[in-house]
Amino acid sequence: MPRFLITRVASGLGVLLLVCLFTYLIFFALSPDPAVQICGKNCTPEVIDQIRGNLGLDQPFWTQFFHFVVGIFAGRTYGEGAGAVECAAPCLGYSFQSSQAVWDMIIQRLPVSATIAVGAAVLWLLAGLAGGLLSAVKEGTFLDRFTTGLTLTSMSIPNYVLALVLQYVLVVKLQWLPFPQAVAFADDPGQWFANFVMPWIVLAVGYAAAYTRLTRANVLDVLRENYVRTAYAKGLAQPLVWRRHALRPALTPIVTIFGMDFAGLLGGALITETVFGINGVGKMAADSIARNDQPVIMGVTLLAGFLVVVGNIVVDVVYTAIDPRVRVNA
Amino acid sequence: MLGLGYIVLVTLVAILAPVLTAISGWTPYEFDQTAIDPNLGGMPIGPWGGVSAEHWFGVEPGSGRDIFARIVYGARVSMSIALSATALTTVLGVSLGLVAGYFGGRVDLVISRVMDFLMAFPALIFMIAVLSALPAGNRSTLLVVVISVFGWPYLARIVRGQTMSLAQREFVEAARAAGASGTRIVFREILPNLRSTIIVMATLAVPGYVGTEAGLSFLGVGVVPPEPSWGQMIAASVKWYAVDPAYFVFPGVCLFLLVLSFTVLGDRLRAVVDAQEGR
Amino acid sequence: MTLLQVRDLTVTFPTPRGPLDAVRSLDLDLEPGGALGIVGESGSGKSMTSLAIMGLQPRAAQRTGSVRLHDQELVGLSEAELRRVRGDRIAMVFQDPLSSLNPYYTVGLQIEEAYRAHRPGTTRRVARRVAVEALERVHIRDAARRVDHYPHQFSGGMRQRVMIAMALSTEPELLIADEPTTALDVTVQAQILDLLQEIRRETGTGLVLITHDLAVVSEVTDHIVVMKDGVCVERGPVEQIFTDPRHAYTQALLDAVPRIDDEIGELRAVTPGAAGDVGQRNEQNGGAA
Amino acid sequence: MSTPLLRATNLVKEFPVLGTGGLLRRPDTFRAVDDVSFEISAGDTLALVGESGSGKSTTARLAARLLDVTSGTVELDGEDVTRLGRADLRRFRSEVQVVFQDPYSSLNPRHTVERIVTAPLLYQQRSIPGGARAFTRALMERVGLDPDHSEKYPAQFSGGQAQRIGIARALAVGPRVVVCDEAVSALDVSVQAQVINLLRELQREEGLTYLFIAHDLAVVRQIATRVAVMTQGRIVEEGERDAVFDAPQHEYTRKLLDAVPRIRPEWERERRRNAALAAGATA
Repeated sequence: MPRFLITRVASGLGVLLLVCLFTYLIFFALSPDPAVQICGKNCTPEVIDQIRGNLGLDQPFWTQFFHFVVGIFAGRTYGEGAGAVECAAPCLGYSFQSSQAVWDMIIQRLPVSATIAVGAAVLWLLAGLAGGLLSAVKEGTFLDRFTTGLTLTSMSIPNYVLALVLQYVLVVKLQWLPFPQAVAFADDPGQWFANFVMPWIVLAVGYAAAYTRLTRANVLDVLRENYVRTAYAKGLAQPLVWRRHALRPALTPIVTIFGMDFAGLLGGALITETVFGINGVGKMAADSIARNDQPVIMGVTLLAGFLVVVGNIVVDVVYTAIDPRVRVNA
Repeated sequence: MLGLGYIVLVTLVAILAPVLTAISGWTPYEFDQTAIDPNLGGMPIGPWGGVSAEHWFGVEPGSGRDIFARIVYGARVSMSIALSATALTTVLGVSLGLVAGYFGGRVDLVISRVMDFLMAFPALIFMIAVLSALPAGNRSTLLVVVISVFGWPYLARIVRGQTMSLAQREFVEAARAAGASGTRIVFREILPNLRSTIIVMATLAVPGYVGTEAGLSFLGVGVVPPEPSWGQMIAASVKWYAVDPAYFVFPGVCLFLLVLSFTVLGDRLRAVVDAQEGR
Repeated sequence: MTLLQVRDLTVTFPTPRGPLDAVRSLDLDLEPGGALGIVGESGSGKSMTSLAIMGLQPRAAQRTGSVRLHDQELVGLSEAELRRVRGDRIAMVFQDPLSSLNPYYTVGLQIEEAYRAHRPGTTRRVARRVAVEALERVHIRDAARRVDHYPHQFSGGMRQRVMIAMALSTEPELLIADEPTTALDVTVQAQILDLLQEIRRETGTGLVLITHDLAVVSEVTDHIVVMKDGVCVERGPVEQIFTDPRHAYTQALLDAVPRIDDEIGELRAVTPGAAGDVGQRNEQNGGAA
Repeated sequence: MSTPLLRATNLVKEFPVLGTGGLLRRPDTFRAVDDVSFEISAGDTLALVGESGSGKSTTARLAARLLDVTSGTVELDGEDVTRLGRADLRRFRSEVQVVFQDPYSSLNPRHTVERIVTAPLLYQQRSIPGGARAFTRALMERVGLDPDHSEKYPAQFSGGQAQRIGIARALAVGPRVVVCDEAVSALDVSVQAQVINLLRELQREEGLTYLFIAHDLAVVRQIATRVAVMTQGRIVEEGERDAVFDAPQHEYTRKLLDAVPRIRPEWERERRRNAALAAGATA
């Protein structure tokens, strides 16, 4: 493994540890006593104490935090004796609400969030790259100005507003689409697609606009490069100059940004999932926040941080593969 | 031009909110039971969500509160939070970016790591969690602080990059040869060269923060009712939009236009600056 | 029979203050195997001239006049016809070899594509052999291995050799070199100039050398055109220009050149009025682009 | 023999190599300047000549204390300045000034001429004699600029004029030594001659001492009194100008001199004869 990768992984772990610590600290300081919450209405001080003991809440902050981190890597045991609960690694604890293991909850919902992320990413990449290229080819024309206007508009619609508008128009008024409900792809592909198409569009619109602008700007920049002039001077035809000499340098930086955006989305689209009532990681996070379900929030936060860090590293590795200047120097 | 006009309009509306509601006759907190139909579950009476001479933008279903008044006061919230957050982010982002970019070394290392950390942080989840855990008092200030804490790295990263390239220019070396201290170089020599970048970035930050505030209020962790906010109104309209779309349309359109206006303004500014600097 | 004949070449840019001629009414003549030097200071329009010969002037610019290569008129050709000339019959070498080579591809691929663009049906194998031979011809050692390297793995002088190899791979009739040694160290410059001379001797390729350096043109070319503000102020055989310059601007320019083996006296600087009436047109327009 | 005005002894400068080194490992270093010593007497011009990467610009920056030495000393008037504190450094800055290569890059594009040329005095916390406006006008006149343009920005000047502003800024504090780092390299030949003449004139009139960094040997021949040839961080030959040019001792110097493109001397002689004849004919 090259040295730069080791450094990147190490600093990524550092960032994750910090994310962990900060989230933990905030909840430790701010949340009402979870033991009281878990205990419910008919509660006695003894039961509360017992819950505290089982969860390790009677221990000092650093001990709790230490156990939490160790639990992620090595698993941990809650309580003692006969009532002890074994939580295998990666252990993120148990939901205060449902008593389910947080890890299992995340794993259950991750496919849904991933479906949304992948679909949206495909949409926005197609739309963004095509729009940006078209806009760059037709620089200064009506089409270019129209695309620019459209991107500005798309970037300005808050996604929940767009979601509600789509839902009103497509579902309530035109009745082209059903109210979203969870259907597995294998059961009914048509229904599955109809359910996900609105979230995909809602998520993709903003990104597509940003990628259009980015692609256009990059392509126009690259076309001003001296090596493009050289390519024309060699007598290459315009399509080849564009394809070989302009496109690759222009699109390479977009890889970086795409990796980050996609990783960010993989961990759940909170607003979109909530608005459409889709049971992904994002909605789970929103629900847990509303119910003050601390372990679940911790778990989602960590997952999101982890995905961003991994995304970063993947982008770096991909970058060395596609940019020869970095490759040889590394 | 239209965009700028709309921004001016919203700003004026925000400043003059009490005057406007005095003219329209309803405060944002008054319930008008006569404007809603209790037999239809509190639906506004009349077309378009109860638009009438009495209630210019109609009334809230269920409560009968005047939407015009709530929009006008909501503008106050949106503008003040977005502008304060922009001001705070700009100060933080510019100063930290300048310092990191110019002094480099350990200072840069620390600031850059903090930026990496904040940008890797699932900010939205965190903001929601923090805001929902904190007491509701003085929500606006909290919103500004939370938004700024996660917002400054995006500006700082750009300022840092530009500072690093400006620091390579010979005029910085010339200033050092003339006996200037580091602080002097940063603020006297480099900062004036970042002016246009900062103006453009700040203008583009405003619509982002308008959206963030509305989004947080939409999720129920922003401005606390009964104080009105556009995002919160949109959230409230979700239950009603199938039967009373007007309740959704007024705040939705106002919000969209405000974000759009600032985005267009920022885009124009950027084009002007780029043209001036011959890029 | 001339290799290159340029008549009344004018390149005009629209500006907010009205059209501006970057090159105006320029005539050039080059015999086969000859070397023509175009000398001028920044803003004289010399680089625009080289691009305009190839039809590569910026899109906003308008080009009029006549450019003939042997008997073929290049002005007015379709883009497809022009493409057959570019890189095949006329090749170019630019000032900054690093930015003129695409960093994403090996130098081999970039030479190959120049060759294959004009020899349709060439296999990759053949094109690769051409690339290696081209690198060998510009004296790059270990060419068979270096052909797979990327531009950033070469030094400045070596990169310029790659550019020249690329230009020569199609055996052009005319090579236009625009400030080919300006970005290079003096020892490397000497090597590149020697290389250009050697190529001219061995292949009979005509050379148009564009530079601001009077000493360089005096060594390499046989005819010289002196440009200022888009206009040719003086032309002639190299010896005549250097021994008996007629135009005040040429005289002033020669006076201003610091000389290495000369007694020390006050350098006679070019005074603003020295160019006579020539410069005034563009000064009214705020100077050439 | 009197002490030279500026003396550098055994200068060494190492830079860390990018991409090497890590948390526990020291980065590899690259020695840009390797044991360089030279002296300049008051009123002289020492030219440091070399190709790119020879370390000449780094040496100039060490001499002007824009970079800190790895080892070695720089003395001004016999005083070691390599370890001066802030207050003493200010004194040094008023004695040694720098003119840079790129006239546009070396002038802050957002500052007016007046602000640019008075900045050194401001930074050194000195008062501006006669007020900023009058001071600027006088300085501009001295370097051959129109004093009425003191409120203009650098972009409004031509390259040669901008370089004159750079020279004016260097002169503002009344220095004794001026380090010219490729100060005429970026200029067109006609403007270059003007600026070289200006530098010579200033030296004649004010007794300035120059450390002149250049890669163009022809320019060096016009301005230097002594020449030091650098390659790979070392000075390989140093001596009186004419001695170095006419009878180079080191192989590298010879290679460098051979590579310089020249206009044939016999053409040059003939041109002068023709010019003289023409002048005679018109007279």
